[in-house]
Amino acid sequence: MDAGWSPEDRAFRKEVRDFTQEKLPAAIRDKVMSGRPLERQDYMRWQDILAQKGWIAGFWPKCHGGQDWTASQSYIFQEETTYAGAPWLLPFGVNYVGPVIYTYGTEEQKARHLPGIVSNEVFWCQGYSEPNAGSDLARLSTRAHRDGDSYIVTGSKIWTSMAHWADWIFALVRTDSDAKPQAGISFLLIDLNSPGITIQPIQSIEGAHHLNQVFFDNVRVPVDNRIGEENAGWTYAKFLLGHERVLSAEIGKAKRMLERLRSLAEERNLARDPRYLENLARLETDVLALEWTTLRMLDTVMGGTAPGVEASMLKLRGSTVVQEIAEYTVDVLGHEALAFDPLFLEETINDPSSELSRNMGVVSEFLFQRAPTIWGGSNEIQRNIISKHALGLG
Amino acid sequence: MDAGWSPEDRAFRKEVRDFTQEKLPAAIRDKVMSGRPLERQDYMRWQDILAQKGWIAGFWPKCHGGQDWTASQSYIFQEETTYAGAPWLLPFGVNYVGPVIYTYGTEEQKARHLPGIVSNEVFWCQGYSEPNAGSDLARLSTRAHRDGDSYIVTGSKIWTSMAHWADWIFALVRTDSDAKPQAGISFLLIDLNSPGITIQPIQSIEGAHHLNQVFFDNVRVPVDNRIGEENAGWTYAKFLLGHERVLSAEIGKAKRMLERLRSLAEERNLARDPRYLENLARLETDVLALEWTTLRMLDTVMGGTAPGVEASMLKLRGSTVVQEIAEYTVDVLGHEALAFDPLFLEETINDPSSELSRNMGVVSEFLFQRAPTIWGGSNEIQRNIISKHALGLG
Amino acid sequence: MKLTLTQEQSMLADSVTRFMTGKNATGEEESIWREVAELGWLGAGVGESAGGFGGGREMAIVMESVGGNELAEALAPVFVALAILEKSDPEAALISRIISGDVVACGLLPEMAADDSLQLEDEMTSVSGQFHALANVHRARHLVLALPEATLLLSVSDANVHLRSYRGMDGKTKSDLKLDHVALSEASVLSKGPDAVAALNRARVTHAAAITAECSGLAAALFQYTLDYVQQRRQFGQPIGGFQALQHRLVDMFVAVEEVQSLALAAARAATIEDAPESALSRAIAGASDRALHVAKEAIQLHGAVGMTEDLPLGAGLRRLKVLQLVPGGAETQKRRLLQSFN
Amino acid sequence: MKLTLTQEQSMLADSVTRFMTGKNATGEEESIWREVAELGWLGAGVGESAGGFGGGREMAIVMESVGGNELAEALAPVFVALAILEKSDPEAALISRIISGDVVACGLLPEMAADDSLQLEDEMTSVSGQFHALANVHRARHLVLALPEATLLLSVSDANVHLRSYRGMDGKTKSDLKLDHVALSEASVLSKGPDAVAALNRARVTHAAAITAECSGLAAALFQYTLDYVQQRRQFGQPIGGFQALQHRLVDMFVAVEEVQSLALAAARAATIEDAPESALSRAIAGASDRALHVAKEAIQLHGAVGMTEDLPLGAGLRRLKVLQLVPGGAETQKRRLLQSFN
Repeated sequence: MDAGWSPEDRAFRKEVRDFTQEKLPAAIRDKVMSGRPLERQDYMRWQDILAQKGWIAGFWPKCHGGQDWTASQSYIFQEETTYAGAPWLLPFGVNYVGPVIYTYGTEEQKARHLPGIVSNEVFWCQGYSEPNAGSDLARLSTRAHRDGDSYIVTGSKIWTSMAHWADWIFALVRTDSDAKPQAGISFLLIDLNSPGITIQPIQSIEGAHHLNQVFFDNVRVPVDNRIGEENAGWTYAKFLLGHERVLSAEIGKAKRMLERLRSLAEERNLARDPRYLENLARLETDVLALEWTTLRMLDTVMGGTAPGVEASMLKLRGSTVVQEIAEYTVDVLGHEALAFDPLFLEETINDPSSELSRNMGVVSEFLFQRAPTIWGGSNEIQRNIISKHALGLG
Repeated sequence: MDAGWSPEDRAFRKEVRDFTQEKLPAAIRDKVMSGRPLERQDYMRWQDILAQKGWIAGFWPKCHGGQDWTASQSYIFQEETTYAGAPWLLPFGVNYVGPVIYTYGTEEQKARHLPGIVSNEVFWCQGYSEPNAGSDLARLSTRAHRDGDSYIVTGSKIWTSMAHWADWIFALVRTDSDAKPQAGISFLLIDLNSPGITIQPIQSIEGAHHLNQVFFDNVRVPVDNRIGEENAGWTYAKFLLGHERVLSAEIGKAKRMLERLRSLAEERNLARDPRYLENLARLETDVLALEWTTLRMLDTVMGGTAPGVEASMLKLRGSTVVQEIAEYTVDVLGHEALAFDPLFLEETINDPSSELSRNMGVVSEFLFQRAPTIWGGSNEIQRNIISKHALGLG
Repeated sequence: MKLTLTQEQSMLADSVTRFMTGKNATGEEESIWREVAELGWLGAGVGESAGGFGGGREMAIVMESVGGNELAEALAPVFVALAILEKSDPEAALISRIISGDVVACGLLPEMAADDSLQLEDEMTSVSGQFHALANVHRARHLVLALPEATLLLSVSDANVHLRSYRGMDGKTKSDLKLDHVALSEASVLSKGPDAVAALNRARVTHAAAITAECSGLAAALFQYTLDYVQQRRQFGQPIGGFQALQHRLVDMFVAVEEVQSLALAAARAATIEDAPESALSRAIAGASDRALHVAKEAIQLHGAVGMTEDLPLGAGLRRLKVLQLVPGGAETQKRRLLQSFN
Repeated sequence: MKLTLTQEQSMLADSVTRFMTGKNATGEEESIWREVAELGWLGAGVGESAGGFGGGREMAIVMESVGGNELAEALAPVFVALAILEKSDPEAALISRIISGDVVACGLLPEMAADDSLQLEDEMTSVSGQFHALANVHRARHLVLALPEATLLLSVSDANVHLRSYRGMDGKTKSDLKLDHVALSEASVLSKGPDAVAALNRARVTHAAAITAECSGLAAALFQYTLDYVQQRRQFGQPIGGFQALQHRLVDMFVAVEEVQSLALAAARAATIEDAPESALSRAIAGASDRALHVAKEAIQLHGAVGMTEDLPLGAGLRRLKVLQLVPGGAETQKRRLLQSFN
């Protein structure tokens, strides 16, 4: 169907498609396509390729190293690269802290941090959640008190994706314990090599290690590493959450997964099986609806309106649809899915040549895809947001 | 499968089955089986047959005209008669007001009202809901003030099933407006022939007229018609609601509807259609689960424990399962279901001989079955009850 | 991208809504059909070269309002007829007579026929077939059939065309149609071969855009009734819209409505191109129907007892959506077709 | 009615639970298997005349606790073997050696075999077939096959029995098994004709009772974890169990758990009679699996991020339930069988 793309957009789509086809390393593509977990070097290798092309931070202003991409270009870039099997473009630097720095940072902060993101030299991670502050971020208790030109930070952050690979962390810390929960929070940039930081791995149910708990024990952070005003961190955090959600509908990924589903089903002679066809039709319909909802939102953004709760809606549906495709793919494998123990994912076999574990990626992904309905503001929180802001209910 | 029925229960089941097969008039059975709405005389004719056998109020104590049935006998009676196509045994007298009268009524009230229920001579209806008090019964505003030996009742009751056929109504009225909402309510028995009562029909979405709004304009009700204490009506009302819910899992009806579904599908050569078989398997599994949940609850009751939230669970699931069977039956009819306009249900055609409208009962029932998830405490209210009383949550 | 409405399209939407507002047009009436025709809405189905002012999107705007206001008149079959005629011969005089309301013509697709009954016979000199529960055919003078082999224009007055009409579940007149070896003259075969295939594709796209738009209008209206109701209805000391369990269900209804609108847009956009994949059209119809039905059932449930009465248009909405699901060519037909396509 | 547990049954339930409590038995270990055998639990699978103390209900009690405590040892195939042997010859010496743990035997049903591969050949003098992802077969000395034509007792050490073992999604050892023209002596054919059919029926009932009981124990445990968690976890100034939207979802989980228990009871009761309809057994397995999986997914979702970690046994529960769904003979197999039965 035709969404009325402009000639420029069509040309850009072709450019991205050709570039990805030419440059994406086959080994990385294979891992992504099969669902096997990526290592640090896999992410970095692809992002280095993008950095060379200047496409790491395409939607940033040119003055900061971006390409001034329109919203539709960002969408096309994401859809095409993801569909082709490129790794998830890690958002912590590019999508999260980068825009915060160029919007609210000092000139010194911009000069120090933005180039490392654009060149893919610095690996960032995000320090928001805490053991007692999950959906309710305002209750966080990691404290920072002033000591001369420094803050002394003590506490811990949890669910910190890829902290064990990262160079820097951006973190929300409490700088005023007497203020109301959302006041009294500051936004700090912290070098993970600072003394007093320890990182403890958390094993996920699909067997991978991507989550961590990061402990801060009297960690000294220069006051110059604070973004904006002291105690105004909530403002920057909300700005960031807005950016996070816009990107969350993963059309390219859903389409890629549907294709894998179809080919796995065909290999197993299910192409005419009515139960399979009925499930496939339902999932394809869900993806069609998600795609056109995304396009409508993109059209609104292109028309100059900032996305509002529509972003929550895409998060809600996108995470659910991808989750269902991932599960049904395992169902289509049937008993072949059973020949793999996810808890030994990283230790033993990350080796697709073993016949018995050739479907390990599908199994691992089924389990991992329980996460997107939880992270980035759980789907329950998204429903609260939509209820309040789109429906005008409490 | 075998639920371990006692020899006495097995013998009783056979007695009920044989009796129903012999005595249930074919014309009534046909209406029930096809889903066409029944008229007053249909209900009364079958209930007269039961009354003659002494089976109208089998679970009542013998001293009040019942048979002292055990819980399993009541269950067997309900399952067998319903499965065989007997009309719904109207609960307003037998299940609702009757037990209230013999539990809380005066000797005079018992003598005056119980025999008419047991003999099926008096048709009762229920005056609980009001336009502004649906799920929230305690907010009702129909008022009764004392005038000598009488109350003067003014206000209105809504969703009063079959009020247009009834002789008497039992109603909750407010006798003290200063008390807290649940206090200040009294439970009155009101003769529908009293001056000042008007009954206005409400048309339902399946085209039938069974609901009414009953208006009270300075209706004089003798104080002797009050059950129990003034302002203590809430106690009797809750007692009654407990009785209402025990009966709500309709195993016999669900099984009867599944059988009709199978035979309609076979007539249409769908018996090997995989979509049909998958839906049928799902619905049959739901009925199997509902049946054994009901049996477990019955076993508990037989063991002397009063049913608690289990009754809410049966209401929740029973109403949902029957609703889904009713809808899927229409889907199996396909275009044949379209040849009937429910809004003309009562006016024109209640005539199964018309070829085009031979499936009218199925269509009418599909629409009518949207109601059971609403009435008798909506399923949302049932979830609140289970959450509070079974899960210990707020 | 051009997904938002143009100025002309917005004006059309406004004018249709203005006409509907306050008008009780939920019963079929000859006078309302005339009025609709006089307002020129049927011209939304064809382009300027054929005497209209529209295309897929304009037709969808009209159909969305038809759904949202539960207009009883069945415009979709006429839009399908117009689409077939425009594709076959944009200058045909019949087109302007249909747009003006002088003549009613209904378009028929192969998948609307009872199983395997639609057959071209005797070297394309006659046609037979059976159809059930067709809308608006009782008013029609012509039937326009898009078959893959040929595009046909039949007269309802032909002695071998048999019609039986009755009231349907949605309160609209339905007709069973039997074509019993209806002879085909040269004039009645509008096109053959690739041109016929192109006309059939065009008819399918139009049909999909019309049905999904109607679902979209209906679902949005039923949702809005419910949202208004929960804000005004008080229980336990607050509007019931304050209860979180209901809020989350309303959110799921809202999302469903948005997705119906998205699927309807996809179908309407398909009407502007030649190569829309059939399976995507089937998915759009099936998905729009499933979601709209969910909204209708939730609308009744969340209204409680009053939702079960004819005092509100919720039951009518449910009945109408059930018809769009079960009518030949509707959602169930499309789901069956998806089980037969293998890519 | 006798649906509640007898005093002996309650004592069995208590003793099994006592053994499990505090024991970490979520990894397969030879020593735990021995301990289970020494405690005599395998005797719950057969009646006193066969040297046991149980029947369908007693076995279900053990299996429910196996599920609820996520015990890694796979008892179900052994219970199926015992059921077949008891039906064939209640006095067989092998039964007591299995109960005591001296010997492991696993029971196999035709529906566990890969499509159409299970065949009796050469006038019942040999058997061939392929099986995937069998539990506990790596420990077995004997295989007990219930076929409609004959009941077979095979030795795993036969040169034509090929086994390949590996770790499965649920962390348990799984085996692929190939029977390649395994010769049948007179001693290896335990029964034929109607007796074989009766043994197969008995095996199916036992299999259904075991799987549904395991689902029941798992679902109840996962629900209880979640109920405890929402009462203790605070967000936005209150326990998250105070939020009505979560309450209603917990209620639906609770109802699902109750229904799994009901279906498990139906299957266990079927083990006490001869004529349990096969389709009801298939429905019980499919329904228990669907409901338990729903509970497992909701348990993870309502726990939030911590539900995604191996710090809690939720992921393990989901993996285990997914195995019960996909393993040959499990829920998916039963759903396919229901599509083939026509009454």
